[in-house]
Amino acid sequence: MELNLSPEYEAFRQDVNRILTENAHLAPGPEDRGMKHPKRLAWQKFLIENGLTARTIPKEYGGYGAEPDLLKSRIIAEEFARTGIARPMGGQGISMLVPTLLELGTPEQKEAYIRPTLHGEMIWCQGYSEPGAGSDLAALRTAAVEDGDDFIINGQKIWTSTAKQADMIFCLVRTDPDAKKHHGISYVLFSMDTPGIEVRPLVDMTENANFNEVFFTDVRVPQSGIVFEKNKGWQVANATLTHERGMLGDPNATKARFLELVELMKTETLNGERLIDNPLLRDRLMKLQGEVYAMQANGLRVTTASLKRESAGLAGLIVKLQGCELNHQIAGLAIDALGELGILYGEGDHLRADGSWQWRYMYDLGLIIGGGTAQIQKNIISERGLGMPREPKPAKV
Amino acid sequence: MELNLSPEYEAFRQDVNRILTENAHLAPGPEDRGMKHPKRLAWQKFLIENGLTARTIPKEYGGYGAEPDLLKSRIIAEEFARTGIARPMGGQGISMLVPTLLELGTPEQKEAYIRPTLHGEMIWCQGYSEPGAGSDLAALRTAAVEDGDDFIINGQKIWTSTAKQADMIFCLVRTDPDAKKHHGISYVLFSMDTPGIEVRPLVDMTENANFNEVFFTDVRVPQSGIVFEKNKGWQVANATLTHERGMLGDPNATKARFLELVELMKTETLNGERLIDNPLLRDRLMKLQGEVYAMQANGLRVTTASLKRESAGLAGLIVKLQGCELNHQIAGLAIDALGELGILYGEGDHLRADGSWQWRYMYDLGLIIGGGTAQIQKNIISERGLGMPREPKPAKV
Amino acid sequence: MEFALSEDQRMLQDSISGFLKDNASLDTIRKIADGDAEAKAGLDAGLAEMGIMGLHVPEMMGGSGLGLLEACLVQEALGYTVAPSGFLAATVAADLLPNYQEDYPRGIADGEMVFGLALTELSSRRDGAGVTVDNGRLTGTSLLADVPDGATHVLLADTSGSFHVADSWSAEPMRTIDRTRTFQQLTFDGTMAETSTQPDASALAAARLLIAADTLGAAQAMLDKAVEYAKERKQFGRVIGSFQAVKHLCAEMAAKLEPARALVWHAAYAMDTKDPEALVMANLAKAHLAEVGTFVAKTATEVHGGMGFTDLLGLHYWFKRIGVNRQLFGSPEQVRQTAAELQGFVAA
Amino acid sequence: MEFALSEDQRMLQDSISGFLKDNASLDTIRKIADGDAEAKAGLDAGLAEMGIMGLHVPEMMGGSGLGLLEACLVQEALGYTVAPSGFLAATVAADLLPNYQEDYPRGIADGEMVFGLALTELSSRRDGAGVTVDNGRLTGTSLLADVPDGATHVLLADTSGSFHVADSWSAEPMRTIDRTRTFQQLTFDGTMAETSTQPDASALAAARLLIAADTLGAAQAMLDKAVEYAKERKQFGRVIGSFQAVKHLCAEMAAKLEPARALVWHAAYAMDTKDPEALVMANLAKAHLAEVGTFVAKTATEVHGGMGFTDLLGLHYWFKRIGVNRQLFGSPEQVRQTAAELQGFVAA
Repeated sequence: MELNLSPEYEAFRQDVNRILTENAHLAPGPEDRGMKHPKRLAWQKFLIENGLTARTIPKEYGGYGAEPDLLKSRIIAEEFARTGIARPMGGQGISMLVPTLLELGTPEQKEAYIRPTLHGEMIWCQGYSEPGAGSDLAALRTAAVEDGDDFIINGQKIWTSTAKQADMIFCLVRTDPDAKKHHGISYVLFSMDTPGIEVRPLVDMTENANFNEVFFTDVRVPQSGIVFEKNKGWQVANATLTHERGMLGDPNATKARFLELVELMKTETLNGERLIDNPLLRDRLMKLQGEVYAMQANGLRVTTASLKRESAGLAGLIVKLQGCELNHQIAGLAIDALGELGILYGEGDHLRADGSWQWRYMYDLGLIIGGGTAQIQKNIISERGLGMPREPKPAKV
Repeated sequence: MELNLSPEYEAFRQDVNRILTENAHLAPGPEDRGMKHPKRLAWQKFLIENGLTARTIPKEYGGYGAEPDLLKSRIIAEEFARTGIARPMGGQGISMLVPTLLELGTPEQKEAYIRPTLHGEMIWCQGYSEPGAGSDLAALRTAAVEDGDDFIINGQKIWTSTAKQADMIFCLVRTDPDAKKHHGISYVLFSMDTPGIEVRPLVDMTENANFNEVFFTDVRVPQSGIVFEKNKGWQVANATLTHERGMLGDPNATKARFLELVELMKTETLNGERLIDNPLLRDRLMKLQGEVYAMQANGLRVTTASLKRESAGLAGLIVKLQGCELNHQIAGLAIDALGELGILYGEGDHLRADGSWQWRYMYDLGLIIGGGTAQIQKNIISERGLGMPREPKPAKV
Repeated sequence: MEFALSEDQRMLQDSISGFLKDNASLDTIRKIADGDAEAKAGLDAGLAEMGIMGLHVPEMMGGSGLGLLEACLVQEALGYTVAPSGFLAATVAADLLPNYQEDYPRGIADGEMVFGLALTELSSRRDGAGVTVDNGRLTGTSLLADVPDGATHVLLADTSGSFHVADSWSAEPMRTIDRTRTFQQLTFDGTMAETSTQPDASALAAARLLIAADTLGAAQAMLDKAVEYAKERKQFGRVIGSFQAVKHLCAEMAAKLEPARALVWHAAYAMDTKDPEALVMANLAKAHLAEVGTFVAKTATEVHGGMGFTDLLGLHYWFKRIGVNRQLFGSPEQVRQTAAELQGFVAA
Repeated sequence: MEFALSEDQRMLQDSISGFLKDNASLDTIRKIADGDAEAKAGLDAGLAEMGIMGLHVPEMMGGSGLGLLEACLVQEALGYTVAPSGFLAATVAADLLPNYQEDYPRGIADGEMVFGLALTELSSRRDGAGVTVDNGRLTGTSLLADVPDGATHVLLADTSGSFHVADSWSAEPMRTIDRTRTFQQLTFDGTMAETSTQPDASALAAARLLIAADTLGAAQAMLDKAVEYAKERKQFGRVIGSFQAVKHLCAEMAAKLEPARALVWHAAYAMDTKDPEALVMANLAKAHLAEVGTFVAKTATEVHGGMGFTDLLGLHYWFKRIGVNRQLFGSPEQVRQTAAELQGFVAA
C-alpha cells in the first residue's frame, strides 16, 4: 500500500502542469462553439504533440506514441481537472472506435480513420442500440443486404449521441438473418452523408436532446467498411464495449460533486440556519461522504489492478452500479437541501448552479439505466463476480 | 367511509368488556404453567360459553354457534388487548385444523376432534415443511406406504411448533411417489404417541426452541386419518394455509409495539438528553409512524373487504411483506435508540424490557422468512396482484 | 364500520377520471407544458364546469359541501393525469376561510373568484423571502406561490403563521422542472390585507394532505405504466415482465403504494371528522407519500429502461410532478418535524 | 502508487486466517459461546503464540511495529470467524500508550500485560455511568467494557475524554446477544490511575476502525456462506442461486461490501501515514460498515431461508457479531457526528 507517487511521477506531474498553465491561452473557451472550431482543432493538435492525449497511439497513426502508463494517464487527467483547462476532445470515435481499429482494423482502415479521428477532423457516432434491442443488444434487426460490392441497409438506431455532427458512423447491422442472433451481426463503418440516413433528435427528461434516433432507408454503403470479418461484429462490439464500461463511475468526478454539495450546504441557509447545521441534512451528508470515500478507495484498487495487468474482480464489476447510484443520491440530497428552490430549472433569479443539480439528478438516472441497467449489472456481478449460475433457458412453449 | 361503530356494536363492546372485567379473577396467569393447567381449561370453557372464542363454530362441535360477524370478532380481540386479560387458547389446532375439518372432515373426524381441540384438551402440531421442502412445500418426501388398513410413515418434518406438547399431528405425506408432485400428497391425522416418532427441539437465533424437528421411523398409523381424499392433500393444505396467512402482520400489534417505542424514547436518555429530543432518532420515529398509520389504514381496508365478502386485492396481498418488515424496523430503531444497552440480552441490571426488543428484531426476521419468504411474497404480489406473467419453466437440460 | 369509498365517492372518482382521460391526455399535457394557453384554458374551463372548484365549499355558501376525502379523490385523479389545476388552492381556501368571510367561499363556488396559494414561507424561508404585516399592510415576497391563471385573490401566510387574503400583488414566473404547472414569486408592497386569520395548523395540513393525494395519483400512474410496459416489452425472447427482477421491482412499488393509498384516505377522513390525530396523520401522509413517490418515480423509470428517460412516452411529466410535490409546502424532514411538534415530541 | 496489500501483508492474512480456520471452527465458537473456559483459553493461547498481541507495539518496545492496516487485516480475519480476542483492546492500547509510558506496550508485546478497554462513555452515557477523576483517583462505572479473560490493566476514558490506565476494578458481567464475547460493567472506587493522557481523538478513531474491520470480516463471511448455500440449496427443481431474485440479493451485498473493504484499508493506511483526513475516514469507515453490515446480516440470513434463522448452521453468530459491533464505541449516527465535528461542520 503506497498512495504517494514516486519522484519520477511527481516530476511528470509538474511537467504536465507547466505545459498546461503556460499554454492555457491557446485553449478554446465556451465561446468557441462547434466541434470543429479552428481553435479546438489546434488545441487538440497541441495536446497530442505534447503527449497529453492520444498518448499511447502509435505515431504513424497520428498519436504520440508513448508506452502505456496508466499512472501517467491518471496524472494527466488529474491535472486537467485541477487546472480547469479545456480537456482534450473525447467522443465515441476517439474512445471506442480508435481502440477497436487498432486491434481489429485493416491497414487501410487504420490509415484512413485513426489520424483524422484523433485530431478531431472526423466525428463519429455509434449505431448499436435499437428500439427493440436495448439490454438485449444482440437482438438488433437493422438489416444489411448484399448488393454487389455494397450493402443496402434498412432499419433504425436509437441512443445515438452526436449523430447530427458526425461525419461517420460505426454501426452494428444484421448480415445473416438466419444465423443465431450473436452470429449474424457485422460491424460496419460508413459515411453519415450517405443518402437515405435521417437523424431525429431524441429529447429526454432533462429537456435536452442528449441523444438521437437514426433511420436508414435503402442506404447503400460499401462492404469494404466491415471491420474484422463479416458476421463477426458481435466480437468486435464486445471489444469496444469493454472500453466504454471504464468511462462510467469515475470516483474523482463523484468526489468533485460531493465537494460542491458540501460548499452548497455551508453557504445556503434555511430559515436563517446554515443547511449544514441541520442535523438531518448533515447526517445524510456524512453518510454519502462515507460512500464517496469507499468508491474512491475502490477506484484506487481498480487502478492498481490495471497497472499490474491483473483483473480487479468484484471491485471492477461493481463500479457502474454503485457509482451511478451514488451520483444520483448526491444530486438528490442537494435538491432536498435546497427544498422548494431545488425544483427550479432552466432559468430565473433564484436558480442555483444553473439548475445543474436537477440536471444531474435526471441525467444520472439515465446513466443508471444506460449502458446496462442496474438489473443487467446485478446479473453480471452475481454470475461473473460470485460464480452464481445463469438463469436456466426457458422451455419452448 | 365510516370508522365509528353503530350503537348495536358499541353495546356489544360494552358487554364483552363487562364479561371480561367481571370474570378476570377466573383467568389464568403466567404462574399457571402448562397448556392443560386446569385453570386454563376452565377459562377456555368459560370463554366459549360466553361467545368470546370459537364463536362461529357450531354448538354440536363444541363451539358457541353464532353467525359469522367479523366486526364482533374484532371487537372481542380489541377488548382482550385493551383489558390485558388472558386471551383464549390459540395454536395451530384451533386456528388451522378446526376450519379445515369443518370444511372437509368426515362426520367422524368432526365429532372426534373439534370439541376437544376447541376446549384445549387436545393439542395439535403441524407437519408440513421438510428440510428439502421449504418455499417449495410440494417437494415434500415424507413417505406413507400402505400396509393393510394402515400407512407406514418414514421421513422428517421441520418448523413444527408445540410438537413436544402435542397429542396429535396433522401431517402432509407422500402417498403416491409416481404422481406429479402436487398430486401424490395426502393430509393425515395421527397421534404423536405412535411409536417411532421422535421430536427434537430446534434452537433458533433467539436462543429459544420456538420450533422442533420431528422424525418418523416406521410409524404405523391408520389410513382412516386421511382428511378429504387420498392424494388430494395439497388442496386440503391450501385451504388451511389461507387461514394461516391472515395471522401475520396484524396492524394492531404493530401499533402497540410502536407505542412502546415512543414510550421508550420519551423515558430513556442518552448523554443526559431524552432520546426523543435527538433529531435523528425522532425523524426515524416519525417515518415509522407514517408507515404504522398506513398499515393500520390498510388493515381497515382489508377488514372491510372481508366484511363485504369481497377480495381485498393488492391491499390483502401486501400485508405479510410490509407488516413483518415494519415490525422488524420498529425493533431495529428501538435497539439503535438504546445503543450499547440495546445489545443486552437474557438477563442483567441494565437490560430493558427483558430483552424483548432484540428478541423481536430476530423473531420478526424469522417471520419475514417463514410462511413464504419476501421473495415468494413478491412473486405472489406481482403475479396475482399485478397480473404479471409467471417465470417461464426452465428447459430440460 | 366501513373503510371503503361510498357509492357517491366512487361516482365522483369515475366522473373526474373520465373527464381527465378525455381532456387531459398526454397530448394536451404536452401542449400545456409547451405554453399553449388555449389548451390550458380549455382544461381549466372544463374542470370549472364540472363544479369541482366549490367541492369543499359548505353547501350554505353555494358549494357542494363535500369533505377533504372527496377533495383528495379529485386531487389523486389530477395527479394521475398530471393535470394542472387551481383545485388545490381553491380547496385550501375553502377549508380555511368560511370561518372568517363567507364572500370568498361563495366566490369560489360560483366561479367568480380564483385563489392562489402562497404558503412556502410557512415551512421554508430562503433568499430573504417572507411577508410581514404592519397595520394590516402586507410587505415582502413569497416564493413558488401556486397561482392559477386568472387568479383574483391570493391566500398567503405571513412570517408569524397567520393567513391573509390579498387581491393585488406583482408576480414574476418561476420556472421549475415541472412545466405543466405555473409557480410565481409574489411581491407585496404595502398592499392592504382584505381578511386576516389566526395562525392555523389545519390549513397547512390540508394543503399537505392534498399534495400527498396528488403524489399518490402520479405514483399509481407510474406503476400502472411500468406494469403495462413490462408486459409488452420483449428482451431476450421474453416479455421483461416475466423476469423476476422486474416483477419484484413492480411488487415493491405496489407494496408501498397500496398502504399509502389507505393512509391518504384515512387522514382525509380524520380531517373531515375532526379526529384528534387528524393533523398528525395528514402531515405524515405528506411525508410518507413524498418518500414512496420518490421510490416509485425512480423505480418505474428504471423498469421503462431507456424509454423512461426519453420524452417519447412522456413518463418524465409524472417523475417531475412527484419531484416537485416532494418539496412543496415543506420537505419530508420538515413535515415530519411538524408531526413531532403536534404530538409534543419536541422540547420547547 | 499502489493500492493493494504487500506480499508481507498477504502472508500475515494467510497465516492468521489459516490459524483461525483450524482453531476457531464453528465447533470451537459454539463451545466458547456455551461458556467452555478451556476452549476459550486454548484459542487465546494460540493467538498469543502467533504474536499478534504486540503487532501494533513499536519495534523498539519489543513489538512487531506494524501499522493499523495490518491490525485491520487481523481484526477482519477475527470477524470472519467470529473469534473473540483481546487483540482489539491490545491494539488500541498499543496505539495510544507509547507516547506516555513504555512499560505498557512492552508488557503487551511480551504477553505479561493483558488490556481491557472501557470507552463506552466517550460516546454514550446512560444509566448514570461515567468515570470521573479527582486528584488522580478514578470513581464511577463504565458499561460494556471489553475486558478479555486475564486482563491485568484497563484503558478507560473519563467523562472529560482523557484516558487512564488502571490495574484494579470490580467487574460485573453483562450478557449481550453475542455470547462469544464477554462484556463487563466496571466499577472504580477511588482507584489511583496509573497513567493518564490528554483527550485524544485518534485512540477512539482507531478503536472504531478496528470494529469496522471486524464487521467487514463478519459480513464477508455471511456473503460467502449465502453464495455457497444458494449454489447448493434446491427448490422448485433448481438451485436457488439460479433465481434472479436470489442472485440480485447476493450481487447487492457484494456491491456494498467490495468498496467497504477498500474504505477500511484506505482509512487504516491514512491513520498509519498521519494523513490529515485519517480521523474522518476512520470514523466514516465505522459508520459505513455498520450500515453495510446490517444490510448484509439481514440479507444473507434471508438467502438462507429458515436455515438462517435456526442455530443449525450457526449463522446467527455472525448476525449478532455485526449487531453488537454496530453499537460498540458509538452508533452510526454518533460516529457520523464525530466525523462532522472533525471537519468543522458542526456549529459550536
